[in-house]
Amino acid sequence: MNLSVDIAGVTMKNPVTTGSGTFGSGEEFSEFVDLSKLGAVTTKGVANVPWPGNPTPRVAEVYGGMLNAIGLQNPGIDVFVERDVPYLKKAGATIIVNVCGKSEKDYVEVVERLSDEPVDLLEINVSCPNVKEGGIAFGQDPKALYEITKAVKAKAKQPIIMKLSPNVTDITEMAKAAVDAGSDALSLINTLTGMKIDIERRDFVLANKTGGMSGPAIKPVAVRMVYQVANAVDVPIIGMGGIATAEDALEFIMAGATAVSVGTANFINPATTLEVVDGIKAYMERHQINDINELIGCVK
Amino acid sequence: MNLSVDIAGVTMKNPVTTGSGTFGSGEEFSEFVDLSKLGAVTTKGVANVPWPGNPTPRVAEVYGGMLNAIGLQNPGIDVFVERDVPYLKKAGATIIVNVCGKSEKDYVEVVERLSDEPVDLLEINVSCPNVKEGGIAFGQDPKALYEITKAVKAKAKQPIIMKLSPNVTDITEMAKAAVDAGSDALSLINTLTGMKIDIERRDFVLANKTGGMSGPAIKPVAVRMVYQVANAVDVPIIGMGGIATAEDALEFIMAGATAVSVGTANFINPATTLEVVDGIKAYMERHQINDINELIGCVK
Amino acid sequence: MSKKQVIAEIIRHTSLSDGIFDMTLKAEEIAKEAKAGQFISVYLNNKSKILPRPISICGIDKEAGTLRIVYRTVGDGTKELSDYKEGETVKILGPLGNGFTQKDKKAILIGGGIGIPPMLELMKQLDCEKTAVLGYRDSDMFLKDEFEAVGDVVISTEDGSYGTKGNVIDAIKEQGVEGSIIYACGPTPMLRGIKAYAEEMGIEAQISMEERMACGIGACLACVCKSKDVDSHSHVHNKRVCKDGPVFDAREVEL
Amino acid sequence: MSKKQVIAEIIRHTSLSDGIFDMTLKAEEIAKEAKAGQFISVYLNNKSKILPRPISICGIDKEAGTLRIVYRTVGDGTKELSDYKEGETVKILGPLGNGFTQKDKKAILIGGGIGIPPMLELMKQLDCEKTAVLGYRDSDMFLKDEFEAVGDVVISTEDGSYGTKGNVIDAIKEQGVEGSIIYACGPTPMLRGIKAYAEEMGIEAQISMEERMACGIGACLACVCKSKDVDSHSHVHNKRVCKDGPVFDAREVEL
Ligand SMILES: Cc1cc2nc3c(=O)[nH]c(=O)nc-3n(C[C@H](O)[C@H](O)[C@H](O)COP(=O)(O)OP(=O)(O)OC[C@H]3O[C@@H](n4cnc5c(N)ncnc54)[C@H](O)[C@@H]3O)c2cc1C
Ligand SMILES: Cc1cc2nc3c(=O)[nH]c(=O)nc-3n(C[C@H](O)[C@H](O)[C@H](O)COP(=O)(O)OP(=O)(O)OC[C@H]3O[C@@H](n4cnc5c(N)ncnc54)[C@H](O)[C@@H]3O)c2cc1C
Ligand SMILES: Cc1cc2nc3c(=O)[nH]c(=O)nc-3n(C[C@H](O)[C@H](O)[C@H](O)COP(=O)(O)O)c2cc1C
Ligand SMILES: Cc1cc2nc3c(=O)[nH]c(=O)nc-3n(C[C@H](O)[C@H](O)[C@H](O)COP(=O)(O)O)c2cc1C
Ligand code: FES
Ligand code: FES
Repeated sequence: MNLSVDIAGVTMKNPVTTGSGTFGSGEEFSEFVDLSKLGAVTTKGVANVPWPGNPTPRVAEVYGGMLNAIGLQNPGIDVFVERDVPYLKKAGATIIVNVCGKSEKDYVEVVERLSDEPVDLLEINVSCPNVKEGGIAFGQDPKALYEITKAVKAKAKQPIIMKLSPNVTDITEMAKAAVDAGSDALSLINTLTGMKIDIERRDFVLANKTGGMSGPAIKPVAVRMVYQVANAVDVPIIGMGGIATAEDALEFIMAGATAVSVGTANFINPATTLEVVDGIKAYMERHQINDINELIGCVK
Repeated sequence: MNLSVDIAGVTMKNPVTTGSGTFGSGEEFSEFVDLSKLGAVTTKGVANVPWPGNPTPRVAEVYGGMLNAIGLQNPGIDVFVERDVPYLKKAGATIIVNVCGKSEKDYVEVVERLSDEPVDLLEINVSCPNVKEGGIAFGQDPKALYEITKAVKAKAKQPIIMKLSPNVTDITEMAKAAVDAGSDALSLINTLTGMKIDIERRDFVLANKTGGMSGPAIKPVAVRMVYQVANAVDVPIIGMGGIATAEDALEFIMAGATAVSVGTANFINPATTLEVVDGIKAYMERHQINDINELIGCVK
Repeated sequence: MSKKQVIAEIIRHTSLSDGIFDMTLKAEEIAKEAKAGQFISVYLNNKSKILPRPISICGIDKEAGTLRIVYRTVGDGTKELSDYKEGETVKILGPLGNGFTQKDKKAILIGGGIGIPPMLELMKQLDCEKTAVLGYRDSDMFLKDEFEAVGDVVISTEDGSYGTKGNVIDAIKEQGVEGSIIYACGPTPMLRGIKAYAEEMGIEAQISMEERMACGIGACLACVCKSKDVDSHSHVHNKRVCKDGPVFDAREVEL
Repeated sequence: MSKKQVIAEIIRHTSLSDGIFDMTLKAEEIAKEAKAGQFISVYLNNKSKILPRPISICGIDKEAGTLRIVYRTVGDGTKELSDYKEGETVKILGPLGNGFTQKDKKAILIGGGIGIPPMLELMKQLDCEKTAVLGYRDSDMFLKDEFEAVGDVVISTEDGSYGTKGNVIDAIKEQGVEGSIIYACGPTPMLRGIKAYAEEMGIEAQISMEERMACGIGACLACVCKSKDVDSHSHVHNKRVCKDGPVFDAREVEL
């Protein structure tokens, strides 16, 4: 049975990776998951310099999911290449590095620092607040997305995966902008912007007022967007948003995702990723499917 | 204690109405709810002529919510004014009629037919597929929204409430377009577009492929949008999306909604609306709040 | 007729056969109003699943104030239901739908698979000549004895391990079952066959249909089936299974 | 040290006082590894609530393979937990966090409110001179007897109905409690007071902190507190309560 898939020339031994920011640098989960058994480990977003992130509370529970406003706290690329990349390499993981920044310059700097590192793929998170353009995220304006993609692609040694925000009117327009600018693959979805109010304290639950919603509750929106994008562009997709079981993962694959990420579900069960891999295998056995690639986009 | 609120000059005796399409014409719920005790009854969308709606399956369950693709089946305005309006009037309900159409002409026709009817408010649903403009909903393009609002407002005898789609990049841009064109109030949110795939049959669960997601799972997105809109425009807002309890309703009110609609929760418990009213009263008593208007938008 | 949403205690819960469960609920207000052929909405305790599961009423005991349902585990919801223990409670709404219109005519009651349970209460109530025709997959025949206790029974099995090999129409033909009205519940292909058979024989057939539901009370228009004529409620060719049905005159609906 | 996620049976569940519950869980693998001052993540059966509730370990019985937790019902999650019956199971992850670093010094153990239970296991394990200072709201004093069974106890109550009227620092001063190290758990204002007091006295204070969590294992960066110095893991002024804590040297953190 073949479980391996290809993302822009990189082979993942199975289609399951981790949602950036939900799996730390991989090390935190190594007690629960043999990292070499995952399709890939996608790391927490890393910037050119350390970021302190937002004030707490940074998370809130919502029906069937959660809101987070971590604010992309990260130790910066220096520590990342010294500590986290070697750790993952030694653990035998295929490595997808999630990159964040506040300006084009920030992104490019990180990407250049990674060029000689043993990193397989770069996932570019364009859903963080873009200071340069006055608060409108790169990820919500097709022109800005095109530009940043172009700039990153020009300097990247590894294939790039633009990660799309779901908070848009037309996800296919965004996907096309990224692909036109050279994105080798796409990741979707990032979190839906949400808010929770504590009616007893009459205040926002999150210090940041709004946060990104993730978890099982967002899955139908994510599956819809993956389906739309898969039918609009011709690059591989890493699908995510609420995946907690093999059945969830298979929905994304059948909708058109080549690989999938498990995010928030890691907080419910730290071994979710490997259980999803096993569940996909069991499904394929039961349905006598020899190659996972047969299932990609099979629902039209 | 004052529970009554004002929407564009119309007094609702309390802030609770029903989500269009989830409460039939009101009659179906009359065994469970004294309609005269609601702030208002918002009816199922009605068009100029009967619409057959979409093929079945029209609904699918998703984590913490549901998808629907009813396709705005309705008996047409003739039957509606003969049967449903008199029924609601007799039941003592404040009446909000939800209007749908495929073209500007359709909407205007319905609005004109309602001018001499004892109807209090018109809620204009601009999230149904717009045949005229090639599948892009009026509700996803600020210019189209402006035009349709203008056209409807010109003919409407009752105040109009444009109902906004959440499937947009910037909800405040849509809100401003509607208000600039004369919308007296705003309703939000309609459903989030979602999809569910049956991995055993390897097919879409809904005959229509995609459906509108509603229920508790969408609440954080709805509260966020109500907050954003309340801080961007100066008209009253009817907030909705996942309200099932008084606590949920109060979140919307504190975020800036003058009134709220209970939609999908009517399917979980047909008496939800009145229980929400009672729960709001209990909260106000407990916190010694004499006027519900004090709570509207109190979280900034 | 009045519907109620109540928290009902599970007073009996057993398994009838592989994946078929038999549950008796204390629900006086609903039992009081219920008719054969109606159904209830069963809500799950699992809060991630908000829609109710429609399940037909298999038995009504007005004196004891109880309802009986028999269901098959097909998905997560019914599987969860099957784990509930006696003494626990479950939220239900009912009675829903129209039920069968009982006529004083020689009757054929047809049930196929999980469409068998809804026919049992009717079989008990009908006070006229009647034959039950029950279609099973194989000789694992749940409820058969209870039908036999109240009338004549004819069986078909798909694998031929008991009664007529084939479907219920095969059994009717092979075993010469006669009647001047049919009441039926079962999978759509079976209902289609019955509609054709009733037309051929020129007799009335009341068939109980299924569709995905949300509200269960006629408000959301999720559960429509195609009607032959323009329906007086919808003014289009749609009837609501939850409110106008689930029982329809076979001539009224398109299958 | 190894963390495990297990399905634990509830072997004892009682109420200690109004809204305070005492639960013993069979969880051998976790009990084997657990230290005083660590916590577990408790997952709810209610599927609409996906995040675990962090609850401190109040007792460890390595022989019996059990863990004890004592919690207050403050919201929907802890209320739901309080309904679980003995014999039922609950999913937990642990042991989490660092726990107290036990030193052989005359110790003052301070617990305030629901910060009292985490101090009990430490009180039992410390093999040196020790005094527990427990701060309650009123004379409804849960766990007091159990502390008294293993050492000296000094009490403060907010309403003055027992012991020193005021807070734990008031009690320390009024009742002349002395020691050369403080171990403490309780609300932030109390910890702030202890940090100041320890600085004043020039003694070490290990304080156990709280923050909203998601992963509980150091991966998501939800639960950070401000650290005085740039932290070696985060490279910013943040420490993770779930992994670097919950116990911190009071000098390391800003409150
Ligand atoms: C009027 C009526 C009476 C019924 N009576 C019985 C009965 O007496 N015994 C019995 O075993 N079954 C009966 N059914 C079918 C029963 O409702 C479904 O088997 C059940 O809802 C499946 O739920 P699930 O969560 O296990 O399956 P899932 O497939 O996980 O359910 C997902 C969603 O689809 C809906 N759904 C799935 N299958 C059906 C179906 N066949 N009909 C309607 N909705 C469905 C569920 O309600 C749920 O909303 C009846 C259906 C209807 C409409
Ligand atoms: C390390 C640690 C140890 C703890 N030990 C104990 C203990 O031994 N006994 C005890 O009663 N309580 C303890 N708490 C507090 C306990 O976690 C909360 O009371 C509980 O999570 C509230 O859940 P809820 O669903 O009832 O409240 P809700 O307010 O409905 O919870 C909503 C969300 O906020 C989180 N939350 C709410 N209050 C807190 C809080 N104070 N700290 C962290 N998250 C919170 C919940 O986990 C949940 O995700 C501890 C907290 C931490 C961080
Ligand atoms: C706590 C948390 C932190 C996250 N951090 C990042 C991040 O650093 N970069 C990024 O691209 N996405 C980040 N995400 C988004 C996830 O990678 C994922 O796209 C999203 O959560 C949807 O998937 P899920 O529902 O499986 O969690 C974060 C999500 C969560 C919950
Ligand atoms: C079955 C169903 C039918 C609906 N029909 C309409 C409609 O006709 N017109 C409309 O404006 N909104 C319609 N809606 C949207 C609801 O009015 C509401 O905006 C949405 O469901 C979010 O609220 P909720 O989560 O409380 O259901 C429908 C929703 C559902 C679930
Ligand atoms: S289920 Fe709502 S109309 Fe039938
Ligand atoms: S809760 Fe995730 S890092 Fe602490």
